[in-house]
Parts: sequence; structure tokens; C-alpha cells
Amino acid sequence: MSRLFDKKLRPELYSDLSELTFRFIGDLEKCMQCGKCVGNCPAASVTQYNSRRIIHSIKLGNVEDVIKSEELWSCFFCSSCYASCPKDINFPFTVAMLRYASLYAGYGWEYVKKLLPYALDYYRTGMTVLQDERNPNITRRRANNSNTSGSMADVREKMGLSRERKVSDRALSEVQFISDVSGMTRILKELPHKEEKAPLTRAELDRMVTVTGPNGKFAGFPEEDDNA
Amino acid sequence: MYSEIEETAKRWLEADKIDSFIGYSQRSDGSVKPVRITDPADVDNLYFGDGCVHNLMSFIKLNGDERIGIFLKGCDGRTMVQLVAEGELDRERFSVLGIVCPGLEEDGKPLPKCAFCRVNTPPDYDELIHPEGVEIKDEAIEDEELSSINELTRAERFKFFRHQFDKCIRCYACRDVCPLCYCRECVTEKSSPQWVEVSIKPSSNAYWNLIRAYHLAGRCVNCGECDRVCPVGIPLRVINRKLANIVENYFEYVPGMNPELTPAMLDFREDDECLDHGREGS
Amino acid sequence: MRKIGVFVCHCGTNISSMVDIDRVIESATRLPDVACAVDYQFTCSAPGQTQIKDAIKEYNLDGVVVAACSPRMHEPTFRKTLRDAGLNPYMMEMANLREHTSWVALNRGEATAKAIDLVRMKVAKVARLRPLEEIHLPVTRRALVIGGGVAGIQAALDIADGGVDVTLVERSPSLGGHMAQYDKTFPTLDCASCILTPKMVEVASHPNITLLTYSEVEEVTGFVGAYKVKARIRARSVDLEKCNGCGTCLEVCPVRVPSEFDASLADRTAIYRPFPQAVPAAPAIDRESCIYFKTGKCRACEKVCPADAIDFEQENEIVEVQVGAIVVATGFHFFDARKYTEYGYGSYKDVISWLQFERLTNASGPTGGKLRRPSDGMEPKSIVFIHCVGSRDPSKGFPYCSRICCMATAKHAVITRSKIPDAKIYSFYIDIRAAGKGYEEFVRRAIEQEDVQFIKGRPSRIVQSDGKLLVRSEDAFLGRQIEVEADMVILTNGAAAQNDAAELAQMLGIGYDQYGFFNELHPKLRPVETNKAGIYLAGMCQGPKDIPESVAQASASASKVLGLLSRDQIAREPIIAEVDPGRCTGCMDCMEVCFFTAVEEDEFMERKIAKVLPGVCQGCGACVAQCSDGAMELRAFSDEQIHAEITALFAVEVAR
Amino acid sequence: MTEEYYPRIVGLLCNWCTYAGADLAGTTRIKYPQNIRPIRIPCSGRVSPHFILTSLLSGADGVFIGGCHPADCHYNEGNYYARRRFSVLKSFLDFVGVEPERLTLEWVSASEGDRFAEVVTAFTEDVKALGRPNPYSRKELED
Amino acid sequence: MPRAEIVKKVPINDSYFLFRSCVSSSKYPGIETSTEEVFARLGIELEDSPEQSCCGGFITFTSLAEVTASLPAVARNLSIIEESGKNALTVCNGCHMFLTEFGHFMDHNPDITNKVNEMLGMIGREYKGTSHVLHMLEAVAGLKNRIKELITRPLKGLRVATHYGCHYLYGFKHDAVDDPYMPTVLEELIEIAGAENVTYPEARTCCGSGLTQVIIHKEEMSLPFLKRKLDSLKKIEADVLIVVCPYCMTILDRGQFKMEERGIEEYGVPVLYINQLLGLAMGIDPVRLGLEAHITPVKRLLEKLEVSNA
Repeated sequence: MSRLFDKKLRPELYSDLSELTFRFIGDLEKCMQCGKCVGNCPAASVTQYNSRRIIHSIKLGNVEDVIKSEELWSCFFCSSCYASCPKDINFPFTVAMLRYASLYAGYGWEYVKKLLPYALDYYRTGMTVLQDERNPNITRRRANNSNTSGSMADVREKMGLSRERKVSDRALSEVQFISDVSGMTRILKELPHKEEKAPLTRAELDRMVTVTGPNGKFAGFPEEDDNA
Repeated sequence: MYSEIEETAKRWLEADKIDSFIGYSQRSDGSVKPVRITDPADVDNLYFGDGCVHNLMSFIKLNGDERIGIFLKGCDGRTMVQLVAEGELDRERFSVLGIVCPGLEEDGKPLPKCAFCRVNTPPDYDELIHPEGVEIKDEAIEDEELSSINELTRAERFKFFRHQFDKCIRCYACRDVCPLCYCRECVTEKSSPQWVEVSIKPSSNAYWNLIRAYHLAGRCVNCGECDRVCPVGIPLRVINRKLANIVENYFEYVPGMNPELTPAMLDFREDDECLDHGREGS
Repeated sequence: MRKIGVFVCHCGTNISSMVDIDRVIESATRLPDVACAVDYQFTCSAPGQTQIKDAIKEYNLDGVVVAACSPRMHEPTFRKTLRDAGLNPYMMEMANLREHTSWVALNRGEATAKAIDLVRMKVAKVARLRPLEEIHLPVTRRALVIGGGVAGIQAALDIADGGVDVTLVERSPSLGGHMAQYDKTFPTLDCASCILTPKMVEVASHPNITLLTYSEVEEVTGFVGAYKVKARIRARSVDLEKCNGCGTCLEVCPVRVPSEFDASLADRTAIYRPFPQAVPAAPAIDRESCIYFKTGKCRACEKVCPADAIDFEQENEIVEVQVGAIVVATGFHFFDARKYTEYGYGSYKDVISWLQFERLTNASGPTGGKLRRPSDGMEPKSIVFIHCVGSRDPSKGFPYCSRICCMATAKHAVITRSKIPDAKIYSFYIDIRAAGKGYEEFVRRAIEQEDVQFIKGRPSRIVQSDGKLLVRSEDAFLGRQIEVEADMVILTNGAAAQNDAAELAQMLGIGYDQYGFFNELHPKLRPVETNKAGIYLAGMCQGPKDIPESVAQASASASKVLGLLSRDQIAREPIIAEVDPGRCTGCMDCMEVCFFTAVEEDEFMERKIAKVLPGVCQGCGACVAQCSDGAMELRAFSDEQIHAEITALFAVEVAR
Repeated sequence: MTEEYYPRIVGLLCNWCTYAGADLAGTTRIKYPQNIRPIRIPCSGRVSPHFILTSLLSGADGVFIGGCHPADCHYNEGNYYARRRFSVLKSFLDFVGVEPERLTLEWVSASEGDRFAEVVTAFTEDVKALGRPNPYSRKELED
Repeated sequence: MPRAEIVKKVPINDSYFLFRSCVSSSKYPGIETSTEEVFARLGIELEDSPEQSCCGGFITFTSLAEVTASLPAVARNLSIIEESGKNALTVCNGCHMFLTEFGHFMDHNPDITNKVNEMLGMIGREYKGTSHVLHMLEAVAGLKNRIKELITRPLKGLRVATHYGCHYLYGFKHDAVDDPYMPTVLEELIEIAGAENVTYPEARTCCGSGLTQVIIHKEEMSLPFLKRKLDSLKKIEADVLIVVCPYCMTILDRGQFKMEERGIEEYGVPVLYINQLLGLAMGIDPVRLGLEAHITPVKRLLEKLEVSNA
């Protein structure tokens, strides 16, 4: 495990704060494999993601498998595993650190890529989520609900606010400065591009819901599972 | 000066709250001596000002039934608290008139012990005189005297202390004046085993000075009496302050501040970190 | 001038191969106090010992240095040799020429130099040794047992059967402890009451046992062989002599409060008997809930009592007993599962604790042994057990394993199967810990024959939905999240130390760990003794354990007590601290640092001094190092002796 | 003074842990430098400051104190007191000119024979490296 | 620490720094305006500053740059809060968690703080750790009695369900005001507003967003999850669902629309921020409360309350 977090192997990703990684990941040894983190995990209820198994793999030395896996990118970061952990392991942070490792190892860029628009927004405006809607149907629906054009600027104006919230120029230049000196800007520039997956079908959706949903049965051994 | 002293002593004596009152008085030549007053009529002898250097706690008997009124400066007040903490003194017997001590001077210069005074108000008193313009001190201050020695190399320090210890004539004035020295028989007088040789020579002098200082670790309240009485001018106050620093840094214990606390050397914490060799005890 | 004999052992070639024995002898001979210095192949052998005995007589020796192996090996051997030769056995020291010298030295020169130094140091020490006599302490032939659960009962009976008087103090109105609440015991499924209640009756009727129920130990002073105990008998408001246990009073009492014995699943009256088989059978009035004690009116019980046994005026009574030994068997209490809000205990009615389950399945319990869920009385068809509630959880509970819960859950599952044959039973565990005779087999039986689903995974959440409980967990074998629908959930809460355990430990002067469990003297070799001589441990108060272990420990304690009390006097090694009254200032720093409370205040020439209690002192010497006036000394390790050792080492110039 | 500097070290070893640990080093035949002269004491809590001062004054080049690991003291608390007393004295002796390398308090349990050899070797090396007698030895002070 | 003691520790001040949230400003401005309105009525001043930016925590969890980038970004916002000399209120669970956790982390790792401050020094700022960051709900919990007095239009008969959001419940293990599994503050407030609490089995389940999930995996993960939650909600026929986080609101509000759009299921449960609900109960103009920005229609709710949304 430690090799992957070796500063020497990836100097470009590290600045002086890099020991942080170890502080968050250092306590996995405490894990006693009770699985309490899994039962309330949103990701585990819809995918094969399993925090206990990830820790187990890491403890066995199979970090490579973990950082190669798609699973790693399933975590919701809801922190419920941290709340329930009897040994107070902050697993969400561990996942964040593992993701850095994964990216460094050349995996997972396709997931991160999808976040690029938000990150660019942050870099350009100092805010991660902006007013323009990516789904035009939303604007249309909003127009139906209010007697405005449905654009957020109009709604804000009607509420007596400025048409758009903007951070100050100073703030923006500071945000960009921090991004530049911490290496984030460079990552944003280098991020590769890939195709997006197609949206889910109704059938796919239903199957996933029934497998783990409250169907009155012992959900672990459903017949559907055999068919799958 | 400070008519409150006279008033209070008189009031206490007249109300039969105390059997005697211990304070300072001034001789006609201007020098100061400690006095013990039993008659309310004598209170106008009481005095406070420069020259009142003695620790009045050195002038009381630790046991007995006598009810004593006593006038205490900050350092003397800490002595009393430390004695109570060590279980040597029955606080009930004492009525304490404390003073926020303005610091004492000699030849126009502050006394060495006052220059590095940390607490100028008795931590525990029944009544308090607070002279106008005198601020209550309760924080450690930069100890230049000590840090100048700390900054020397170890070899220089050895040379310095070797010279200091060589001067010792083993008169034991430091011990006799110390209000916290209350052993019935001093270790230096023991013969089986004879830890400290009787003859005056560099090795036994060093031994005496080291063990005297260690015995006061976590106990010395920096009243400076030992230093004052030393006829050959060994800087005992610096040695004592060094040990106080060590104990405070390691165990966060400052003697003579809280009678409820167990003295540092009679106590421990399971997670004491003093053995961590990376951390200097100063 | 002492006459000391030095005996250097070759230990075959173990020592002589590395140490030049001749030089050691030669150097020893030149020491002022040495009367003779000789060597032998095996000094510990019979001829070797004879050599010492002969030399003692021949040279009229008054001290001996055996330069051989470690004193931890043969000190007792050579002490005995001295005694046999008529010399005080404590006039002997061993120089460790084997473990500390010949076996670890790199070369012969170094080993020999060290051997010479060690012998010289020991000679210097022996020259200052004093003869010591073993300490004899008188013994009171009576024992105290604190706690009337199964461990306390067993200990009391074993001691009493051994012919020693016992006083048993129990806090609640009846003997029995937690075991009386259980339905069956694992792995044999014996009925708990059937094996416990006869013993309870035996305690009450045993001629050697004085039973104090509804009582607590208030103060313990003294030391081994002579403890003084003050116990407070709480006012029961019922005369134990008059009451015949008919129970008429229980029927008329108008008060209803949750029953402790039934784990709040049922109510009891203010005048109550915890359970029908209680010993003594006489009830007690709980003054906090009794209407008469609150308002001054009622006295319904008094009116119906045929034996005129009700006594509202009764007062607490303090009794004093003197005992030679004490067995502490104060038991445990169950971890409070309300801390696990994710399981909803206390909020969801059908999430119950293990103890409540025991009462629900117990024939004497609130449902008469029918398994019904508390919310609506329905027979649960899907039942979930959750292990490790409060155990193995440093975040919410305790880091330790409570040891009994895995087996208890297996037992509960099997009982459930017998009561509801068509129920679905799930048991969520982290690891199954079934180390005990027949335990693993019992768990396998539950899994294989009784069709109990053991699922590896610690549930994360219980959600209530339409009168059902949804238990969300991982199934670690599938590696998947699962959800189980349950009618009833039983939390197997772990064992915790009694809330007031630390108080009792401080009163007794025994050690306890961070959880409040009492510490045994040595975890392997002295498992029932405490750091205080004459105080022994039995049962859960020392740490989680099952019934057989508690009983075994109780019997072990009893045998220790009987062994101790079989003598008129107790002999102790004389290596203890002692005070020089002339020198002692009375600062009592020694008392402050003594862990064993072996120092107390005394008076000498009208002043306060310290005094060491020879029965209590363990001889560690912490007080000696603390004593700045040099009034405290440790026998056989005195300042003078150690000073002599140190200075003797440097008494000769060595080449630098 | 052409001979090699051969320091002599006073070892104050608690009976229950370190002395037994040293015994174990012997039974398992682990070699270490023989500069140490062990003195058996019941507990590290028995170590009085006099032992250390007397050793130094008498000419010891180092003082090695061995006790049970924290929480393992046979007498429950002795090693905790020893730790406080030792640390204060050591810091103080450093102040007056004694090299801290000359004094050590180590926790060695009865099962740590190898560790005993290890710490004694390391300590002996440290003292040897100083290459001179301790400044407070009687000889040094009075020469 | 028992909850009562933690509640006591939450500082109740006369004025706070209002830490805005990108999601709120951009998608549901009513969250901020309703908070401003409610606090104005409580007589508590909220200071605004255009210097604040996105809290900065998102950088960590998007993995777009290391903690090395997000720590200074968070610390920059904290230093702006400190400049105001006030404690801050956040309206978003995410901002709250990042500002608090990273602040806590820096307070306990002075070496890291020094390095962060080195970087901040270059833009003329410094993190000192002098201000508390509170979730708006924590402050409101301490003001319950004062809110009671301000209720002018009790929401009689309104069936209200709640959703706290993971980072409010689970983000802080040792000093959260609410118990993560049995939270009560919202329920108490709803009761104060005169409405009726209704619970559903999945009430404490995640909304399915988890900051990035909805983006990384699109619907394939978050929609089935959300469906389970909304199905459970639908069964109890709540009039409104109350949240305390703009991001949860985005997911729950727009998620319903998405399901509808794809013909999967219709829900129609409007999602309101707690202050919007309190605002309605205090008689504040719904337009000012920004209800028009909501995608799942609030019309039926307002009709039931006999409030016009003109």
C-alpha cells in the first residue's frame, strides 16, 4: 500500500501537504471486518461496492486491485460508514485518497472527466454550481410553476435579488491563484475526454430496485440473483 | 506604610481570632526584622516595604495548636499553599493577610527574585491588601538569568557549576532557612549509608548541592531565601528555578498554587511523556 | 568484621568456560570480610551444598555469597542450605555469573572482570545484611463473600463446607444474581433455576453461613487475616424472623412499578419478592415506591399479614464482622443498548435486550414462557439476533469481547426454534467465539439442525416499517448488503462492570482496569488473587466469563481461602519496608506513593510518624525512594546495602 | 592512559521484568558488551536519586535503570514513579553538565531477552562514544 | 458527549456570518432568502460578503486535485469568516461538513496549518481558527422558543416528512448536535410550526446524490436508490418533504421530475427547506421564499395552506 503513496513516485501530484494522505489512510489496520459500514451504505445497496471488502483487500496487500476497480468510484461520500464504524475509521477520506492513487495509476479518469464542467465553472466563477440548466425541460417546468420565463435570473429578480450571484473579483483571483499553485489548474488542463454512457432503461432500473428493495424477503438470496 | 496591616492585626487579635500575628517591623537604623505580636497594642510596629525580604513562613512552627495570623507576600503565600498540599500544615490554624506584592528593591534595583517573580499575590488568603497601581501577576515571565545559562554549552555549564559548587562551605544556611526543609534529620547527616561525605571537597559539595536541589523539585516556590542567605553567593535561585521549569514542562505542575493538587513527585499519570528523549525538560 | 564465605560455581563448564574461576577466587580472598573462598563444579548439588554447610561450621561464617546462576533460579535452594546449617537464611546473596555473565560475554577477559566485580559487590552487600525473621500474622477463621450470584453462592458453600464460617453479603433482597433470571444454560440447555435454586436454599440453611441480603459492604479496613468489615443491612420493613413467605401481602399492594427481575417487561408491587423461588422468601418493601412511605397512608400489607411481620419502623442496621479473607463476587451488569440509536432499543418496542428475551422464554416470566413480542403480543415469525451490542466497539461500547454472547445467542436461537418451529431465525455475528467444552458443537447444532441462519455481518440499521423491523446489514459471505424483515429483534448486549465497581475496589484497595473489572494478581499464574493479600475474585466482576468458569473461579477462591485460613498464623517473606521512628518526620509521602495502602499514620513520642503494616506491604520500595529523611528502609534492599554495592564496584581502580 | 576507555555502567534492574529479561538474554545466549554491572532491586520504583548520584560520583560512566513496561509493574505503579523521578533528575543533571547519554531508563519485560541485549548494547555504545569519564566522578572533580 | 451538552455548547449570537452555497444561490435562492427572512424576524443579523466562494470541499471529493488544493480553498473561506469576527451559519450540509471538518483538522495539526498559511500568506490571508461554523439548523435548535412566538399562521393539518441529509447526520461523529440515527430537531420545529410529523421507513436514507454520484455514474446508481426512497415517501402521502441541504433538495426535487419525465413514476411531493416552511408559518410572502424556483410544483401545497403564490 505504501508504495502507491510514495512521494517519490508521483512528485508532480504532491506538494508539501502530502502527508495528509497518510493521516487519513493510516488507521485501516484497526478494521475488524464486522461489516457494519456496509449495511447502511447507499452505494452497496445498488452496486457491488463493499467498503469492508475494500479494506480487506488493502490489508491483504491488493491495493492494485482496489484502485483498478470500478467499485472505487461508486462511493456516495455520505459518511454513514464513518458514523457507524465501531473503530472510528474515516472511510470516506480513505476513499478520496484511494481515488487519488487510482488516478495516479492511470485509472478512473473517465469518471473524473465528468466532473470537469463543474470544476471549470469553479475555476471561472468561484462557484461550482451555476444557474444555467443543462436540461432544458427543467427551465420549461419552472416556467410553468411560476409566471416568469423560467430562467433562474428572472426568478431571482422577482424575489428581489440580483439576477446572478457573483463572487468578487478579488475572490475569483484568489481562487484561481490557489488552484494554480496547488496543481489543480494543470490537472484541469490535462484531463482526457471520453464518451458518456447511455442512460438506464426501465428494465435495468427495475431489476436493480427489486434486488435490494424491501420485498419482504431475505434479500440476500433472491431468485433474481440466480438469473442475473 | 499600609495601615491595613496594623488594622487587620489589631482586629484579629482583639477578636481573639488568633493568638499571635507575624509580620515585619523596621528597626531604627532602617533595617527590617520579622516580629511576632501578641498584644494588640504593639501593632503600630508593623511595617511593609523594601527590606521585607524574609519568608515569614520560615518563622512558624508546623505543628502545635497556636492560631497564627500571618502577613504573606506572593512567594510566601505559595510556601503556605505548598505546605498545605504536602499535608504539613493545618490551614485552619492560620489567618492570612495577603498582599499584592509590588516587588522589593535593594539599592534602587529590584531583588533578583522579584525580577523573575511569577506570582505576586498569595494564592490563598483570608484578607488581601491590594496597593493602588500594583498589578496582579500570574504568568511565567521570561527568565533571562536562567536562559543565559541554558544557552551555554554543556561543558561550559559544567565548568560554571563546578566552580559554584567548589565555593560551597557547607554551612547549610540554605537548608536551615528554607521553609520547605522540614526533615527531622537531613540526608547529609546520615551515616548509614553516608551518601554525602562530611568533609568539604568538590565531590561532596557537588553531591550536597545536587541532592538539595532535587529534593526541592516540584516543591520550591522561589521565595529566594536560600539564595539570600548563601554566604558564598551560589546562584541557588537559578538552580531551583531550573528544576521548577523541568517539573512544569513535564507534568504541568506549579507548586504552591493549589492546595488540592497532589505534588508532582508524589503523583504520576499513566501517559506521562517525560521519558521522550526528544523533549528537553527546560 | 563479618566472616563471609564465597562459593564460586563452575556450573559444569557453563561458567568456567568463560570465567577464570581461579582469578575470581583469588580476588575474593583478598577482600577484607571474606573468610574463605572456594569453588565447586556444581554448587547447587548435594555435595556442593554440603561444602557450604561445612564451611559455615568450619569458618564460623555469618554470611554467604554464592557466585553461580541467577538468584531467580536458586535463591530458595541456598536459603534452605543456610537454614539447614543453622544460619539465618537471609544472610545470603547470589552473584549472577551465569545468565548475566558467562552466557552473554563476548570474551573471557571481560567475563572474568565482570565476575570479579559482581562478587566484590555482593560481598559488600552481605557484609551489611541483617538476619530476618519471617513475619507471622494471626488469622481470623471467618470469610466474607461479597455478592450472592452463582459465583458468590459457590464460593460461600465451598468455604462453609470446609468448616469455616462465612458471611455472605448480597445487595438485592434475594440470592440468585443474573443466573436466576435466565431460562436455560448453554450448551446443555439445563434449566437455570433447577440447578441454582437448590444451592440458594443450601446457603440459607447452611450452619456455617450467615446470610445478609438487602445489604451492602460499607467499609473494609485491616489486612490479610484480620479484615474488619462494616456492612449495612438496609431496612427491609419485613421481619425476617416472623415472615413465613406466604405472599398474601403481595396480592394487596396497590403499587405497580417495572420489575427489575423481569427486565421491565412486567410490573411488580412495592412490597415485593423478586421471584417466587427467592431466598429468603420474605419480601422487602421498596420504600421509594411504597405509598405509605410517600404519603403516610395505606399499610394494606400490614393489615393482611398473618404473621405480623411487616415493620414500617425498621431502620438500617450496621453490623461489623472480622474476617480473615474476602471473596469478591459482585458480578456485572448488561451494557445499556440505548446507546445504539441505530438499533432503536428503547424506541422500537420489539427491539429487546438479551435479558428481556430470557424473561420472555422463562416459564416464570411475564408470558409464562410463551414467546410473544412486546408491542402487540403476536407470536414472532421472523426473529433476528444481533451479536456484539456494546462489545468489540470502542466507539460506542467497549473494545473487549464479552465472551458469553455468541453462546447465549446460539442458545436463544435453539430455544426459539423449540417454541416456534416454523420461525425464521437469523443471527448476525462478526465472528463466532465458541471456545468451551461442547460449545462449538452447540453452535453447529443451531446452524445445521435447528436451521438458524447465521449471517456474518454486523447490522448497521434497523428501520421500522408497517409493524415490521427491517434489519440492514452486510452478508459478508455474499459481500452484499441485505435487508431482513423481522417481527422481533434481540440485541445481545455485552457485559459491563458494575457501575460502582471502582468504588468497591478503592474501598478494598484492589486494582481494577479501565472498564471497572477487578484485576487478578497475575493473569496466568494467580488468576483469583488480587494485589491485596487475602482478597480473592470470583465470577464476572473480574471480567466476562460464563457460568462454568465463574463457578470454577469461585471454587478456586474458596480453596485459596481455606488454604489461608487453615493455619493459625500466616507466614510472609520478611522483605518489607520498615520505619525508623526516630528519623521519621511524619510527612506521609510514603503513604501517598504506596499502592497497597500498607502505610498508616502512627504516633511516636507524641508526634506523627508513618507505620508499615507488615501484613500488607509487598516490599516494592517505592516509599523508600520517596523518603527524603531516610527514615524508611526496605529490608534486604536497604539504602545502606545498595550504597555498599555501588561503592564496592568502584572501590578498585581499573585500567581505563 | 593509553588503554582503551572501558566504561563501567551501573545497572539497576527490577527483579520482575528487567532482571528476568537479562536472565532470559543469558539462557538464550545473546551476547552483549559486559560493561554493565547489574544490581538487583525489587522495582524500578525503588531507585532513589541517591543511587544515581552515588554511582556518578563514585565513577560510573553510565547508569542503566530497567523496569517493567508501563501498566505492567509487578507492584502496579512503581515504574510510573520511577519515570517521574528519573526524568527530572536526568534533565537536571544535563543542566549541570552531565551528558544525557550517560543515563537511561528502559522498559524491558521478562520476555524480552533480546531487547535487553539490544538496549544494553546501544547504551554501552553511546557511553563509549562519549570517550571520557563522567564529569562528576570524584576523580574528575578532585584531580 | 450527551446531546444536551452539545446543544449547550452551540453559541447563540446576535449576528452571524451567512455562508452562502453555490447550489442554493444558483438553483434554489429561496433557501438563502428564507433563512435571511427568518433570522431577521428573530432579530439576528446575518452578514454577507462577496469574498466568499464555493466552500472548496468539493475539490477533495471530485478527486480533481488533492487535499493540497482543497485545504487552502477551505481555509480561505474560513479566514474570510474570521475577518468578520463572527461565527458563521451555513445553509448547506456539504459546506458545513467541509468547513467544520477541515477547520477541525487544521486546528489539530498545526504543522499543516502552517503550510496552508504559507500559501494563504501569498494572497494576504491567514487561518487562525477563531470562528465556529454552525449549520443553520444547529442555531435554530437553540432558538426554538423564540421561533414559537413568531408563528402567526400555524400549518394545521399539514403532513410533513423530513430528510436530514447524510452530511448533517453522519459527517461529525463526535460533536453532532443530533443523534445520527434518531435526529429530532426538524421534528420539533415542524411541531412548533403547527404541522403534523409523518415518518417513512427510508426517512434517514441518503438522497442518492452523495455529492458526485449523480454525475459520475449518472442515473444507473442514483435513480434506483432515489426511487426506493421516493416510493417509501409516496406511501405515507405527505404534503411536503423538508430538507436542510440545497443539494439534497436538488436531488429530491429534480429527481421526482426526472422519474416523471421518463415515465417511471409520478410523486408530486414538493420539497421545501425548513426555513421556507417556517417562513410560511410566519406569514412571509411565498415569492420572497423563492418557491417559484422549485421544479416539483408547490401549488397544491400552497392551496392547502390557502396562500397565494402571486
